[in-house]
Amino acid sequence: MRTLTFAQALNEALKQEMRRDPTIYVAGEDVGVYGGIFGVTAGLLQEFGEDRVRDTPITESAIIGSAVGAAAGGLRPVAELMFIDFIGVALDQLYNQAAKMKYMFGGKARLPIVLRTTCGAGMCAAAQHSQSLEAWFMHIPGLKVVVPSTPYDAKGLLITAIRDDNPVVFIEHKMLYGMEGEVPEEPYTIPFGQADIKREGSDVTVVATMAMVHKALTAAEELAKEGISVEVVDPRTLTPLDVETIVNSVKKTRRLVVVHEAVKQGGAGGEIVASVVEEAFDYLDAPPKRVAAPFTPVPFSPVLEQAFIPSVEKIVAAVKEVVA
Amino acid sequence: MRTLTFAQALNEALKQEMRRDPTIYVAGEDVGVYGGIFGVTAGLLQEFGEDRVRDTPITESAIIGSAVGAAAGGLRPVAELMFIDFIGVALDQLYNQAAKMKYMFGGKARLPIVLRTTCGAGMCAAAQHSQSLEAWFMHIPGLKVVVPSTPYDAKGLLITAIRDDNPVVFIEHKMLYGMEGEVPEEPYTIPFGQADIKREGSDVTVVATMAMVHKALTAAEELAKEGISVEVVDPRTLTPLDVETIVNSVKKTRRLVVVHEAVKQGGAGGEIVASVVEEAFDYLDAPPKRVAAPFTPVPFSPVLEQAFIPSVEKIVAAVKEVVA
Amino acid sequence: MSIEPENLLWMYTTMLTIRRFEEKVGELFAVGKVPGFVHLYIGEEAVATGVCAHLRKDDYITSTHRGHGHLIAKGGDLKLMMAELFGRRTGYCKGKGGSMHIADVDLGILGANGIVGGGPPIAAGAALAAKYRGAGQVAVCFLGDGASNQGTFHEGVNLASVWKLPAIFVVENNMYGISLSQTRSMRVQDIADRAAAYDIPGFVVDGNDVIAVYEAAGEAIRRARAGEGPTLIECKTYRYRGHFEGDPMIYRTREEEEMWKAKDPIPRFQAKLLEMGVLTEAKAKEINDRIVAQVEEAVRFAEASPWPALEELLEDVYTVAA
Amino acid sequence: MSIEPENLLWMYTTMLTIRRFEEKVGELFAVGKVPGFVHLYIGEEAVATGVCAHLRKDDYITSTHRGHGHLIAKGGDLKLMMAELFGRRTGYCKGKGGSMHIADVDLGILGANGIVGGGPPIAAGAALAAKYRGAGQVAVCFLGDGASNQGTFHEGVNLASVWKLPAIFVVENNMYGISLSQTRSMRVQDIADRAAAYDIPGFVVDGNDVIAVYEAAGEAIRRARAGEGPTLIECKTYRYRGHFEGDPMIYRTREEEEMWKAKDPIPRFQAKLLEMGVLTEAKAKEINDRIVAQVEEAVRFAEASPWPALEELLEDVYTVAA
Ligand SMILES: Cc1ncc(C[n+]2csc(CCOP(=O)(O)OP(=O)(O)O)c2C)c(N)n1
Ligand SMILES: Cc1ncc(C[n+]2csc(CCOP(=O)(O)OP(=O)(O)O)c2C)c(N)n1
Ligand SMILES: [Mg+2]
Ligand SMILES: [Mg+2]
Repeated sequence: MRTLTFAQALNEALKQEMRRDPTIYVAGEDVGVYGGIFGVTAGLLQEFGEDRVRDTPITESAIIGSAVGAAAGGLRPVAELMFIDFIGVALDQLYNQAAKMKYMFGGKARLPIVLRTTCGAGMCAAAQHSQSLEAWFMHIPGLKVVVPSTPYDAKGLLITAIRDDNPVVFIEHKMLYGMEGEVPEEPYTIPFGQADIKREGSDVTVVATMAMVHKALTAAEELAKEGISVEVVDPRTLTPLDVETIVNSVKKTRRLVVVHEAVKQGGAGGEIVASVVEEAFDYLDAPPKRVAAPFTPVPFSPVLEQAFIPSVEKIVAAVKEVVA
Repeated sequence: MRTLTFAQALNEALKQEMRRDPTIYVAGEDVGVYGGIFGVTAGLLQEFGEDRVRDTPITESAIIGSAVGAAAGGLRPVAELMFIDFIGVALDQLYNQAAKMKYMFGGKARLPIVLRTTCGAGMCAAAQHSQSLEAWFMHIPGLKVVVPSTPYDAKGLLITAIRDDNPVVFIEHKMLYGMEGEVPEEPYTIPFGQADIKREGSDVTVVATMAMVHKALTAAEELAKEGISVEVVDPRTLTPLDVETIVNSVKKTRRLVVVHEAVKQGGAGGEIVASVVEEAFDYLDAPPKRVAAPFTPVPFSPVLEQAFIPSVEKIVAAVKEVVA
Repeated sequence: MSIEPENLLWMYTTMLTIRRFEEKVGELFAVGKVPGFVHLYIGEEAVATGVCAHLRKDDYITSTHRGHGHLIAKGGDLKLMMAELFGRRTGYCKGKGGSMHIADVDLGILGANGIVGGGPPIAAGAALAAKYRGAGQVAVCFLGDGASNQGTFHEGVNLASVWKLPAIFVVENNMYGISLSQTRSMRVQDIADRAAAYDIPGFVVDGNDVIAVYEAAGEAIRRARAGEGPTLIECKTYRYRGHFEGDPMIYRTREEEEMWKAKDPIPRFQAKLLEMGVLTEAKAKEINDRIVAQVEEAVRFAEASPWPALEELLEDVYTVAA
Repeated sequence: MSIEPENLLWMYTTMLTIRRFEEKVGELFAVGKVPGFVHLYIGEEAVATGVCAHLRKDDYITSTHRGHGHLIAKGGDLKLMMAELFGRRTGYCKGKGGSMHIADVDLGILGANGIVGGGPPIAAGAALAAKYRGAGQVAVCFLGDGASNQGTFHEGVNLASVWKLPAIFVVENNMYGISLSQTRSMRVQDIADRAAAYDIPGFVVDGNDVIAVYEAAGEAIRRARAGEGPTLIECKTYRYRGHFEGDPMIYRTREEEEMWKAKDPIPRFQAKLLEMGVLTEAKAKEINDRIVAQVEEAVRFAEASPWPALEELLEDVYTVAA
């Protein structure tokens, strides 16, 4: 099959969906002329024109807020928040407006909004351009939260997100944009709430998200050499969270390690560990472990940043601890 | 000893500290002439004047942002965010600026900021005035997060918060303001990171925060009648979190229930459960349980709101499950 | 501008409906039948009325915490509103929203809003949808003097300006944001001056004169429908009640209140209509009686309505694909 | 206004220092020695310089993502800056901040900022501290044209206005926010017009003329120190490089760039100083050589500096009580 980069896969999903449905428009900072700061919206302006590909001022509250109003008015906005770190200037429009409107209105609102954004460290972009904040979004009823890890998943999940009638936060890890993978040419969807077993194994379940999926796979490769069989589960969406697949895996392996790049305290890992122990406590042969960033802002210096990001070695060490 | 309400205890803490240190000022919406929408800042304007008790426009980003600048300039702001629900219009100034500045600047900043705010359901104030969002703040390195449950704790913790040289989010549950309790007249501090055992017990540890502490105590009372001895642990601060006291309690009781009013998914309960199982897995005789709100916005109608808020009955039921 | 008598009577009736509805809500709050926070629109009726007089059913509005007047003027159903205020399942939001979140998307009412300044970006978005569709719809954003200090006001108006959207921003300057007088929340006297920051027209009107509001709004809405972009209209008015029911109102004087009550928009408009011969005393009484009956009916409807069932707590969080 | 020769020379030297520093950073970025995002100030040197020429050590500034020029003009140390850009432990932030977060609180530099619009509320707060202390300090907030569309700009300026704080908002209008030209981000031509929304003075100046900037800033800072409240100054300028290093610049024409390069603030000022006799060709060369040497020294310092130790990752998150 043809391969695309993660960014190209997203770009193709946008183009195919915009061709299909004229009510879809894209808006955000530098999404038009520039084609998106990471190139994800390249070529859209040329193909779909200024009405459907809208460069916005630097105005995140109005980017998200206008998506809410436009969606309530019948359009299907795909808004871009350039970095997830910027959500703090606009979070209200997402969680108090977009996410709650349907409920507050007694069901009588339909808000098909996709908010695409990028997260993660690895570019020395420092404390305000490198965060992983998915846990916040998981805590917001009314939102769906998508965390793809491969080009294939990226395209299928983005198409699903665009066709979903709810506000969806679609988080793209910036270190994945250049990753290549096989991607079908035709549009396809991947259902939300279905974790993907990225590697089968029998000794330990490693749940990992986004860039960490690949580190977990590398760790699994190394551990296989030592005879430890690792199952890598990628939830793909955090809301809805496929607890069932994770629990079933743990019931099989009897051990759990959760890996994310966000800081550990208050991160998604706590939710995943708690959900598993609530449902599969008796199956666990060892305490679950979390591998995550320390409780610090993201440092700039490459040496510190690499120490901040959970490493293959740390995953290996954690797995060895739980299988010990 | 003299009793005060929770609101009066906070008011006294503010007055005593402002008398002690002229660099402390209070700013927020309706904190002056009105004395605070829940009366917590009553009388401050009269005693300390307009320079130190500043009614602000409706401008939460500037309320918090100006606190950052003023603190960097040597003052000790006590800012008020009228409802925690409003943080979405101003979160950037809290997490990207206040919380990270010291780290980003390589240690060379001191930001003694207190952000007081109110949380919680129970007044039919609906989806945008009733939330419990403490889990978000727990996920922010550089912040401290205080969640008092009694008038005594409220006063001591607020004085500690004001004297702390870091940004502190001080969360007051609105249904506690009228609660009475014994409060010493003189100023006193309660160290952060020290959970308080609100009731000793031997069969199960119930970790609860804010208004839920009292529901847990009521549940404990009822359960005692059935011969179940409940230990109620109140963390009092979520950052720093006193995992040690909680773990020690669990090592004794061998069972854990965590109760909070926030929605369960992504809430502080996941963090607490995960921390406990990571450290005390072998001591647990039963799967831990979380009692928390369902994954919905807070509904308006009193019947739905009461169904939303975790109840004494639900705590009782959860405890019975884990001791079964 | 000459206004059709039926329009004049619609405005009179609408203002009075708002007044009677709000008076009743105040009473019901006092006796504990309406829970939560309730912000009444009494004194400001001319604003919502003069603006909404121009709106089509498919036009949009965004409202505020003080939203009952906007809802009624945009065609909201009193029974469904009252039932919502009571928290009953027959209410506009099945009891899930309450006063601060009443909405009727079918009437283009994109909701009251508990977040001050929540509306302007949303209104810009609705105006974008209108422009996209090209059917001449507009979006009106109501907001308070206090809200005009919020960053979202700046962003919403700027976006509407730069994209030339059919949006009208109507500032209801009732001189206070809770306890803070406008003079202490900004240095400009006229919020309409803020229009200059976006290079859009800004007008000040007497918000207690429904005709003045009607005329200013008419021109703004005409411009919007014609694709000429947004307008900012500041209506100077006053709320007669506290910020919310239960407010001790220690931040303003009784003299100031009396001064404004002398400019009550309803008797003022009534006198004008009587003078014009559009209304007679008898007709006025008839209208009032009809409204009172409607409000009473709404209360009866609300009181007779069931509470939401407990399982409804978990419904309506997500739209489930058909 | 007659300006002392030593001030004129300080300004000349400062502008040239910024230019040479930034040119070097651009080179180092290209060869991979400076990681992360780097936004250069080349072309805009007159703004930071003309403003900071008036500032005392105890005055405050808030800066932006494009902050090197502000830092240098406010007295920042080139060695500590360069080491920070390299991510070394000897840098201003021990390598934890990088280009977007360099700060020197002792010099009143409250940080570059990665959040567009992050500065105005913080500057208002610093101005509040200044006012509280009563020692005549001021706070200057630098921000871009793009940032003036952000809600925090509105809120920060409004708060400074209503509280009459000693704050100066300096908009560096370089005509673009990344790829979006100012004409497509707002409808006003002059951002200074936005001052009217807060009833404060607003001025437009030629941001490529350091004397013009100096004069406008001087009056604004005088007002602020005298307790007369904030001022908005818009400096029309242009960045010669891309938004960040690596920007393909597909959104503007080479002709436009050439037009602006003809107005380069440094040769322009140099010509004036030569004409005035404040500077000679020999002196100019001497100054340039000295600056080049300083920049080289800063690079050597940075390159020779150690990386942070891994345990430093966990330090500096909290202030621990003494
Ligand atoms: C973001 C936010 N901040 C503060 C509040 C609390 N609050 C509710 S109404 C109000 C005053 C609003 O004033 P204004 O906009 O003038 O409207 P008015 O009440 O006068 O109609 C305030 C501060 C809120 N609901 N939302
Ligand atoms: C809140 C926020 N939104 C968006 C960005 C991304 N961003 C960084 S610089 C920039 C453009 C800023 O334009 P302007 O304020 O004119 O400053 P200039 O770069 O031209 O100096 C943008 C959009 C950001 N850093 N922060
Ligand atoms: Mg008002
Ligand atoms: Mg710019």
